[in-house]
Amino acid sequence: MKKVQVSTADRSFAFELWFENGRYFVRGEGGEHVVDLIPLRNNRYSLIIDGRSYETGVEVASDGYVVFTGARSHRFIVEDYEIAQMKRQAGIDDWAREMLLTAPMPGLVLAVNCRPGDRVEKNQPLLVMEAMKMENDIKSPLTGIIRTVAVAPGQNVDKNQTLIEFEPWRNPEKPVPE
Amino acid sequence: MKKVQVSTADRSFAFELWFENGRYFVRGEGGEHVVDLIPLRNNRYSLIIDGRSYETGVEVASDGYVVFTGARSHRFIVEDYEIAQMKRQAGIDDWAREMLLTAPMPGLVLAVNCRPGDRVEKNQPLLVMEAMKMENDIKSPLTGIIRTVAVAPGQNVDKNQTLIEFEPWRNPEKPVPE
Amino acid sequence: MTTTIRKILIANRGEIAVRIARACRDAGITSAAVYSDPDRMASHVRVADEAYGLGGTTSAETYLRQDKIIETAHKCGAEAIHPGYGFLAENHEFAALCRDNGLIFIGPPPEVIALLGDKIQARRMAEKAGLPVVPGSIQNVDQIDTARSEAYGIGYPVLIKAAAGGGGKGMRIVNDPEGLGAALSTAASEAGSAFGDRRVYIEKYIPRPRHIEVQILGDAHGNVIHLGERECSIQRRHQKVIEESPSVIVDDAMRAEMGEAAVALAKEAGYIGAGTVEFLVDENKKFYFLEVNTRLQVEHPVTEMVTGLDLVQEQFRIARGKKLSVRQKDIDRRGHAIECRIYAEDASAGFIPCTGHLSAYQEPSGPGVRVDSGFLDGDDVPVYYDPLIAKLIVWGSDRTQAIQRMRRALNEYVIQGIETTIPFGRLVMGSESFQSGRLSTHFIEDEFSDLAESLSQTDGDILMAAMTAALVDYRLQLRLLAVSRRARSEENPWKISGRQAGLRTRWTR
Amino acid sequence: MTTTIRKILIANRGEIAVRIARACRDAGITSAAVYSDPDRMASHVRVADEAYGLGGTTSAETYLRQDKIIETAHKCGAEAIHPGYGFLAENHEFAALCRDNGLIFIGPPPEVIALLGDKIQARRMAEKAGLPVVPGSIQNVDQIDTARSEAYGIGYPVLIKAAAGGGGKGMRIVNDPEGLGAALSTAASEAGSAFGDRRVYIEKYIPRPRHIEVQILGDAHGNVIHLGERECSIQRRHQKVIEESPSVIVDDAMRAEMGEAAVALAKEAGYIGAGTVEFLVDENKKFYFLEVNTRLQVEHPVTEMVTGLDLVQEQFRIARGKKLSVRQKDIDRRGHAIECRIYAEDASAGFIPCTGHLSAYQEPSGPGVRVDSGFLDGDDVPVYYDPLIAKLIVWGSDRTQAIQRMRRALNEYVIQGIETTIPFGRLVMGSESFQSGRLSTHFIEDEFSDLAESLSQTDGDILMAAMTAALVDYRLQLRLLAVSRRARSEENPWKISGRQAGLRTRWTR
Repeated sequence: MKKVQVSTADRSFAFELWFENGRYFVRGEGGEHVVDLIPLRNNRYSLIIDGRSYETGVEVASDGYVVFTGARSHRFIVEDYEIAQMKRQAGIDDWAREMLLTAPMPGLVLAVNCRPGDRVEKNQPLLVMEAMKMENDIKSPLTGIIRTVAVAPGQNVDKNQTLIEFEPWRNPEKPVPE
Repeated sequence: MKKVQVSTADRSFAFELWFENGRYFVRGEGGEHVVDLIPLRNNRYSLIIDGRSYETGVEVASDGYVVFTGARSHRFIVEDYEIAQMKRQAGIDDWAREMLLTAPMPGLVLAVNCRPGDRVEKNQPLLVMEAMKMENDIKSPLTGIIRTVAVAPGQNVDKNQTLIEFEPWRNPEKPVPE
Repeated sequence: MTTTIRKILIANRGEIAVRIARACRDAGITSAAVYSDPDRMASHVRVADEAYGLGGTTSAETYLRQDKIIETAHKCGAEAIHPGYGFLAENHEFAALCRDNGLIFIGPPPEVIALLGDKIQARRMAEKAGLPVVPGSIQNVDQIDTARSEAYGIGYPVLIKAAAGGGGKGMRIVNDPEGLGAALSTAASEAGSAFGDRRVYIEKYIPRPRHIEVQILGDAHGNVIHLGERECSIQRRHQKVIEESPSVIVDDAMRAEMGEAAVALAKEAGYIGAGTVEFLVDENKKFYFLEVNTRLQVEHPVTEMVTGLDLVQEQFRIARGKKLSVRQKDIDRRGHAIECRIYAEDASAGFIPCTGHLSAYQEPSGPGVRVDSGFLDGDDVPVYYDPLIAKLIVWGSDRTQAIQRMRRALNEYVIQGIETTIPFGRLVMGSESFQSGRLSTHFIEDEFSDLAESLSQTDGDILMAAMTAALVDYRLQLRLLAVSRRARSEENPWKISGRQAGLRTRWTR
Repeated sequence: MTTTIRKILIANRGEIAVRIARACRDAGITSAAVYSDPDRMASHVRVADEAYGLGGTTSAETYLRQDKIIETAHKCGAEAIHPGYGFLAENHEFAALCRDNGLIFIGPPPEVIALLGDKIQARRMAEKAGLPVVPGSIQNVDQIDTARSEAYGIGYPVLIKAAAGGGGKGMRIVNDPEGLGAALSTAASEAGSAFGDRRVYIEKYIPRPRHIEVQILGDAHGNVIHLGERECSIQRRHQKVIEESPSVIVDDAMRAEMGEAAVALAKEAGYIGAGTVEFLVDENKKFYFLEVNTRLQVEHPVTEMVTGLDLVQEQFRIARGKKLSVRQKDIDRRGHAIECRIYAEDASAGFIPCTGHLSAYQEPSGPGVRVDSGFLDGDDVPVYYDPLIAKLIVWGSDRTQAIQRMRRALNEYVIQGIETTIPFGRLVMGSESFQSGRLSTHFIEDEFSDLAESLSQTDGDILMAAMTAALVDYRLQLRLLAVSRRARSEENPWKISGRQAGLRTRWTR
């Protein structure tokens, strides 16, 4: 039996897991589930959860897991529950530390529409990049405050290059301070 | 530059190969060819041979290569040409040594229709096996003489288990002795 | 009075289970798969909404276990069971068991299955409905005297067939009176051991028949329609391997005639569900009733491609007690469809089954191409069940375009790791006899006296394959060389390779 | 007088190059692909019979290089060039260059491309052919006085459009006279920099139009037919993303009227080849000529699925100087087809392109499903070109069945490694507004005020995804534990894992 915390930037789930007679058991949101988990090719898994059949892709990233469901991809950090709680009490937040906006593709920065110290809303356009012969608005992934803008108009950037760093802030109960 | 001999049980090809400016060159039957060879996923390769585009699968077996073209699979031994010639002069024949008939699938041997010493024709039915709910005639892969029959009716066999060994014999110029 | 079906248990595996799960999804019905232990990773388990293990390995332990299947249906709350084809599809006891357990069996009523599943009874009913039948007895002829007088009346050559038969078992061709006695007793004994039923009967032997069948649909309101024919003459081991619709020899008049005959029989039998009336057609285009398959056929997609109807969805409608979605006059046939069954079989070795691992698998697509598959990249083809990997179906505006598209699709289809019937399909599509439509159930023997030889002749690419092996080996050597140079090793990689070659062990065919 | 074409050079890449190579194969014509350096492993190179590198990376260095393409065609002995769509497809200079070099350009004559490519000239010709056009000027209105009087005559709101326009560039909505001057100069300057042509004109602005287009075919013998309409209202960035045929608002009378209008224009222009006449349709079902696309459209498969015709093969016929294979009265439309374009774009981030590696890729299949794809499992989606991965096209006997099958196919489609428009397609197919056919070119903004939010709402499976991450992590831990036990290591794998978590670096969105 092991208890873990699985978290995205704005949600977290706690699960208790154990393995018995070739089946996994999970207790968490939505009750207790019996899971038959079988690895397939290309990091894909077949899961039968209480008789329902699912197929997902799970890629291990350096910093967690990327889960591809049919609909979307989700990035998760999986931690030992106790450690996660200790971290929380100590004010350490992996997600807050990691609040970066990175380039989704290589391209040319055409315009930067924000400055350090700006308070920005989720989905607010922060930069304009040209890539694949189109101009693309790069939007804020969160509501927060900009700490640094790492690029300037006219600059070529690589995929995953940091564009913007946000001030560490995360507390689902409290809004971002005005 | 390297010269190799590529052989199946009943044919062999000689090729000279070299690599220059990112392209492979092959000289052999049908003249000289320029080849662009690119590995894909799952042991597949994209080849552009003198402008013609091919795709094949090439799996490395313990004892050679299995090439999957669109139409068929072929098993080859690839050897240094000089070594192959020396072997030939010394009377060593990898193919002849390896003349086995193995079970194409797990199943039950229903009948054996040949005995050691029999001279058999290619495609002559040698055994009957039951597998996948069908009776299957297992035919001789070559014209030759049977050395041993390794199974008996009623016996369960695994996939690739040896069923029959043939007398070593291989000389394309001469028929099997009567 | 119609019923709602919210969940269907699919009592099958492989491509047909996937096909039914897709139809469920299209109809907004939840699908529940069942699976044996070796099938845990199979496609039908992954594509269905729900999946329940039956525990066990062989068909007898799993897909044929009526008790386990009924129990699973109850457990998961399914209102209906779709049996697919094979396994329990034509088992009237199972159909009755479903009914007794309050479950809808998606197929005809048990009595109809029982009636039409008996070849002698079916033949009697066909005669009653006015269908032409192959001249012969419709009675059990296990007495040699009866048989002799029957055969004399029919005229030699005659065919002895098992009443409960199928797949060529219990079947014997008899050319003259001398051979009759021996043939009769071996056929009866073969029928006895294969079907637990020794009854046999005698028919006129038709030398080079075509196998042409008519798809029918009947609802619970007494409506029966036909959807035209499929020609399924290309067979190996008395089992179909390539099918098409329309048949090159069937014109509108003949289609109407055969269709009406099929409908008449279905009405006589009180048929409800999707079914197929099979005919033999002789060289003068005269057709004779052969048998009725009281289920969905493997080759149903060719009819779907030509008519635009979804036969599995029609089965759902019928099972719900609704009327058919179309009337006979609405049937609008368009173009030409061909199906090649892709079996894990080596055609060059007498269509021997080949199991193994699909180390690469890539389906064709594009205009006019449909693949009904039971496997995915990286799957294993298990030894325990039918070796059908997939069905490749193409549609073209005419037969020529359909053949061209089939050739293209067979060419694009990548199955690496095991032998399949793809090269056989290519050979047939490329043959003048197929292209000109000269077909009979003896097509394979007649056209390819040495099939292995014919297959290897089409195989002009052995030189290219050899060259590829040489190149891949050379590339490996160059890479080893580069690595060893980087490692500043003293060892010469050519030598390493030579040594590896020396360690070569056994070569399996 | 007809020509034989033995080999066609395909001057394109991606799904359309694959589509054309498949048509070549169906027609018994050798296909020759061309490729840029990053495309060496691309699907179109692998599926074509021949392939020739153009050397270079960007479109400008490769697929737009007229000289290299002509040279390659000569070198490989192709008699014809198929330009696909995009790149050189509507470049009249390239069409002329082909002709001058003795090569057949598979498309209309250069003069027709040039004429219809100019929006002002095309509009004039449409008026001449009696087509309804959006009220407005057909002249260049770069003078503010002319513009003012034009706009006054039309009535506000008006739309300023670039004569050489496309993709929304050089386009401005003007609601009142005050805004006209500024809009005029920015539109002209945008048009100048985008197309090298500052000419703009003014039209009545139609608030919530549908985009409905008519497929036409014309041969060199003066025959012109139409194949009915496609509705392409669902657009992002003024570019189509979901298309269907028929349109829910087009009945037989309207289809005939629009079709005849399209044919009249094509005849007026001396059109030869496959083409599309685009219309805007207002809320009263009144249609207005928009423009002509002198090439195969991305969305041509929906017409193929409904009519059974192969448009690329018709192009081949036309290019050979043959008559069309069908007459207007032969066109037999059946059922309903829908296409979802699968782009490497993140719809929840404003349809931003996402390049990367397809770590798993599995296309749907089964009844009614066609995939025209330019990618295979393990491919990379390069940054240099259009982010279209594939087109998923379904057919159903009616619109409801087509929608159900599209939902099923989108559900089966596995693309792992990058974001795609699959979730967007699901959202649209599941929406009441799409299902009831309430469409306009403003569909996305109107229906999904916060698209990211709508997408995440459909995403009820985050709990399941989180559970999967927990399970996969737990499974990994158990395996590490088993390994460490086997190795009799003193180290506790939970600790190892904890340390790994501590080493976590940056998290990218």
